[in-house]
Amino acid sequence: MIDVKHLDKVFGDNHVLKDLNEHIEQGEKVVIVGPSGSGKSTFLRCLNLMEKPTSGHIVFEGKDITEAKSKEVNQIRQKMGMVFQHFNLFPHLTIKDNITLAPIKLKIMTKEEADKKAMELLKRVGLEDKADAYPAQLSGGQKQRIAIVRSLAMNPEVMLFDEPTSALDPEMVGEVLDLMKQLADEGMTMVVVTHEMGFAREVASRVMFMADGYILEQNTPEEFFGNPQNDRLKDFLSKVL
Amino acid sequence: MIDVKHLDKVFGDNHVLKDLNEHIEQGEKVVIVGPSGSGKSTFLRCLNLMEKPTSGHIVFEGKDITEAKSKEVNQIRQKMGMVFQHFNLFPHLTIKDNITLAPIKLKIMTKEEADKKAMELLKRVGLEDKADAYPAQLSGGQKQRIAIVRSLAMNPEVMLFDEPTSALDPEMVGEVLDLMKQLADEGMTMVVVTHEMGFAREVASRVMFMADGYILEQNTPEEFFGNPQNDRLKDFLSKVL
Amino acid sequence: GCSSKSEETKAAETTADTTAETGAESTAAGDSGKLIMATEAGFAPYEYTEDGETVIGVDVDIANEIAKAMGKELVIQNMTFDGALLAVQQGVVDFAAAGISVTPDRQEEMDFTIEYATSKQVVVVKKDAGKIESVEDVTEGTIVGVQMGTTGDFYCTDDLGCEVKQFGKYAEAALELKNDKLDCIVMDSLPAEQLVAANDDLEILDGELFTDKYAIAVKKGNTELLDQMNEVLQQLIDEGKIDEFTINHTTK
Amino acid sequence: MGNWLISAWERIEKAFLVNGRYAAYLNGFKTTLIISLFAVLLGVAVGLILAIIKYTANHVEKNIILTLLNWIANIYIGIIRGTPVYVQLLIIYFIIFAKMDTSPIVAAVLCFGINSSAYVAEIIRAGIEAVDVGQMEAGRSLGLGWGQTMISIIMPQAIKNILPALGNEFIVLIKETAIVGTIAVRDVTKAAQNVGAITYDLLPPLLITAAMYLVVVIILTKLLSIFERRLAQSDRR
Amino acid sequence: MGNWLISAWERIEKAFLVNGRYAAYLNGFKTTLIISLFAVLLGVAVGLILAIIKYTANHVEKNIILTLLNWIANIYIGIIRGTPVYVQLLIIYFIIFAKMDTSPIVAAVLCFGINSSAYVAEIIRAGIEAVDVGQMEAGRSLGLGWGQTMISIIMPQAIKNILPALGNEFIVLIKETAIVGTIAVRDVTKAAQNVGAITYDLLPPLLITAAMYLVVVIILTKLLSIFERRLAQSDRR
Ligand SMILES: Nc1ncnc2c1ncn2[C@@H]1O[C@H](COP(=O)(O)OP(=O)(O)OP(=O)(O)O)[C@@H](O)[C@H]1O
Ligand SMILES: Nc1ncnc2c1ncn2[C@@H]1O[C@H](COP(=O)(O)OP(=O)(O)OP(=O)(O)O)[C@@H](O)[C@H]1O
Ligand SMILES: [Mg+2]
Ligand SMILES: [Mg+2]
Repeated sequence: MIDVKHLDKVFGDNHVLKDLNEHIEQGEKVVIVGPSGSGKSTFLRCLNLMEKPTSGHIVFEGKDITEAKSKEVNQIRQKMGMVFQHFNLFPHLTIKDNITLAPIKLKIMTKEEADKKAMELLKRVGLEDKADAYPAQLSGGQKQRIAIVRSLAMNPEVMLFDEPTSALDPEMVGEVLDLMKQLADEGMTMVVVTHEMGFAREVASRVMFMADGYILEQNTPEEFFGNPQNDRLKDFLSKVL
Repeated sequence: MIDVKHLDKVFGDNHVLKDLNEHIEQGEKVVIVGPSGSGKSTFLRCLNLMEKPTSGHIVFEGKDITEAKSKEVNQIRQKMGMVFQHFNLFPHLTIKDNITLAPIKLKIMTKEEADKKAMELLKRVGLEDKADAYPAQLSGGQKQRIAIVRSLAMNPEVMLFDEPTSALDPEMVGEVLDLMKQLADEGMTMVVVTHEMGFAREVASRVMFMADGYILEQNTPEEFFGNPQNDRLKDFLSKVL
Repeated sequence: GCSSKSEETKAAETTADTTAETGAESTAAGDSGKLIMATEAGFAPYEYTEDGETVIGVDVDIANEIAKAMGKELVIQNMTFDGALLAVQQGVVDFAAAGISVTPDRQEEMDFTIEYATSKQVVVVKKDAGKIESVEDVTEGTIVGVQMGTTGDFYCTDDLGCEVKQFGKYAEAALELKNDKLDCIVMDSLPAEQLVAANDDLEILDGELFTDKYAIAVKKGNTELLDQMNEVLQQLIDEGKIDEFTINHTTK
Repeated sequence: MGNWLISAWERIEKAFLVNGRYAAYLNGFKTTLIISLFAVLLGVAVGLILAIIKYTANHVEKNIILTLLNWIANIYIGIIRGTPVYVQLLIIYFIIFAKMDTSPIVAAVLCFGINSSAYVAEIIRAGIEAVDVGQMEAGRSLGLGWGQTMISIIMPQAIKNILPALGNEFIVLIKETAIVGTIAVRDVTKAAQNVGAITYDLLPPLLITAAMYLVVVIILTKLLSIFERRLAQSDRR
Repeated sequence: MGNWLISAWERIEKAFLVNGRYAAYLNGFKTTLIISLFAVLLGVAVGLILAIIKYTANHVEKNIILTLLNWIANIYIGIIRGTPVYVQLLIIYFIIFAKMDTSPIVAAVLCFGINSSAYVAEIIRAGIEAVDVGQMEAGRSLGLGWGQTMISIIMPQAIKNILPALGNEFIVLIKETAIVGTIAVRDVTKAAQNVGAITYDLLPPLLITAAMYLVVVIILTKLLSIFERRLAQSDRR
């Protein structure tokens, strides 16, 4: 589904991603872990071109999106939902309008269709009573669930998560992870940067360890946590587990 | 060592602490957990009068400090170290000066004594090579260890910690908790607000659950986590464990 | 941008083939139906306000006669004295009437009508100050208050070499004089009389420092307007109207 | 003491009531307000263009035209912010308008409008940049284009930063325009000077004028802060 | 084109070189700088007092004297910020100093210094409040007193916010003082007007003056931003 070929990213004189080559299959749940500043977010953001690769190619569904024009890029992004650490809900819009804005503006749905879809999704996450509330009236966990719902409203084919629970109070982490697990069970292709090792163990089909712009090791969760090979990974796991 | 009697705290029309009565013994390690906004920080900050109680009394070493004059309050605070979520190191001073500022200004030590003490403490936490660095050059974990050292330099009789690891990257949490465990082992009286349940289980002599300005339950870690009574606590533990 | 534009305008005066030229001519008494006068309304009885906004005075009465004769509406722009001279020189306004003395320097930059009033420049001092006893005492080193850009300003600065303080309004100079920060004020005798009338502790010294004559200034080369004005002015002088205006504005 | 009061009253009477002089102050203040209002409108129009040039030049991929426009905008802003508005006023009135039949009020509006535009450009740019970058990222990640995100998501939020600052710019202009008397505009300060010139007593007219400015500025500041609070609340319904 | 150049050169020559007129501009600019410098110093002195009153009134337990002082400070600041500096200049020069033997330059310094103080007070207060509240808490939790924490911890950090803003205030004053010609001070703008009144050609003197302001403002702004960068770096050695 996604092919990453010789991906390099340089910020100024900071070489952040170094010749990465990866392949992500439809339906896979890839979890990326690694120390701060290792390039996890940058890698994720290159996948939907939020960050323009310095060199290399990203092939999505057979199409080289690094060559795409900006209109095409917008269309490709509709198929790749993205969830951010700080939610990034639109504070001036109600919850429903947050969800329906993009489908309506992009003429993917009529207002009625979008509203219906939004209410379905809200019901699913148990927040239908918040449809007319504003983001500031929600708790962190609620906000993040709405952010996920907002992405889902576009019917994406893959979902990218960048530390979706890092900004949450501990008692709200669970509700967001639960929603993500449901998505995984339904077969959604997912790439998740997270520090929640429990989630990785339980949900991931593959866990990747990034450090210094390299993917140093990757494996099934059992092998990754049970039998790490790389010294940096061993050290990392000893600190976070 | 610390007696809390009928402690009430009101912010505007927000009743944050409701008639709390507690006794903390010398050498105890009290860990406070609870949902966000339940008043944990406010309770901790009332103990060293960083927050002025609306009514009630705090008795420290037999002295009612709520009645004390501001000079006395300053002296009492010297005996109660405090560590903050965001470290609050002084950015314009070197690490050594961060540590020696208060002992020298308060004429508790001469400059030589303070320097010697600072170097001893830095050696203990393995950061003696950072003595002349500035806070901005340190990682989060290093900053928090320096903040603890800064408090220790005053030879406090009790240490108050307000979520000391919440602002840290996950791989740095360990080094701070390790230092706190050492302190506990050496017999320091500690009151710790934290979301690290592992730390609570391992180090606490007593765990307290706060919600809505009340202390709803407290017990030894074994009983607290193994056999919670209160429904709110059960719900809370189900979310964070 | 702005520098090249006004250079163009200057050139236009002689070459007359640029578009800026046509725009310029229309202002100077052209087709607008308005006659714009620049003045500084702090010079009673020639120009002043009673109500704080409507400019009246001898010069205004004359200007009204001129406008009437030309069938135009008179518009008065009340600015600073040096600004008024510049405005007419630049063609921002049609003419300037502000008790303007005719000097060779000014004649190089603008054209003047026939003289319609004689100006005696006198010396105003504070009573019993004792520093300046007669007009001869105004010499090098005397601290003199003047209105910026007036003949008094130039005479005291260039001819006498006094230490000159420039003001926008005589009222301001009068305050300074009363507070002993000036030795004297040099100004026209008619406004000086009004000034002394309003300030008990000031007086006019006998005799005059120098005399000059007032005329109306128009933009250099605007002979059409100049001729029309001269005609009206001559008529007013002949009929004794100007003396009548002066009396009207001084005996109230 | 009684004498003092009577003489003070007489001076004020002479400055304000005699010959219907109060009308001069009121008309003058109307002129002050008109000039300030139109100047701020002109400032917003030109400032918006400048802000868009500067913002896009910084946040969109570079091209030659944009670089050139940005360069011109920077020089324009640099010159206006680097010279006194008083000098600008003199230049504009006596030189730029030398050949046109322009009323001094129009010249004043143009001068202060142009001056204001350099400051408004910064207000607008800062207002846009104060919106969290995450908002643009969220919009783009949903597949919205740069322009769509700008219009539907960034601008509605930026406007809440910008409007209060523009209100403040209007208040600043009310005070700054006090110098327009120099170019024959009859604003309230000029009215005070005219009255002072005839009564030979400058203090009362100046104090009356100062009081008028003060009252208007205080009222507008108050209204502005109410408006600002409303705007801030509208996200927290 | 050649003619045009020659005539432009002649006008500039007349405005700048003839009769050694350049000296008038240079002396004028010296006056401008002197007034601005002393005004900013006076502004800092008075503004510091105002800022301390306002800060302590907000952050220390209330008492009557402090409340009263705070009230006076607010009125002072309100009046100064609510009225045009031009009107203040006229009032101060003609009235407040009417009875004393004060040079107009001193009056100008006082006027702009007093005016500046109301703005400097806000600069200082904001500079102090921009320091993270955690710094005061950390200091107090170590047993340091309020004053000790203020002096050893808050102020050294606040100064890094305040100094650049004060530099900016100096630059603003250089431009604002262009109106001092009104009270018979021969600053650079007045020099230009005087030359213009003699040559009847105001454009060249005004442009020369504008250029002088522009050059000085650009240089000072540049120096200020270098200084600011140095200050910001000093924590990240
Ligand atoms: N827009 C940017 N401009 C310059 N440097 C950047 C930018 N974004 C990221 N970097 C740098 O790239 C490196 C990798 O950053 P990235 O955010 O990908 O790390 P990360 O693994 O996500 O870390 P974290 O766990 O802290 O989020 C860091 O050194 C960071 O400073
Ligand atoms: N200085 C203050 N002024 C007004 N309200 C305050 C202040 N400090 C805290 N509060 C309020 O008191 C309540 C309890 O706050 P507190 O910080 O003690 O909670 P907490 O349990 O520490 O939460 P968290 O886990 O988010 O830190 C909250 O509703 C908070 O908004
Ligand atoms: Mg990241
Ligand atoms: Mg807290």
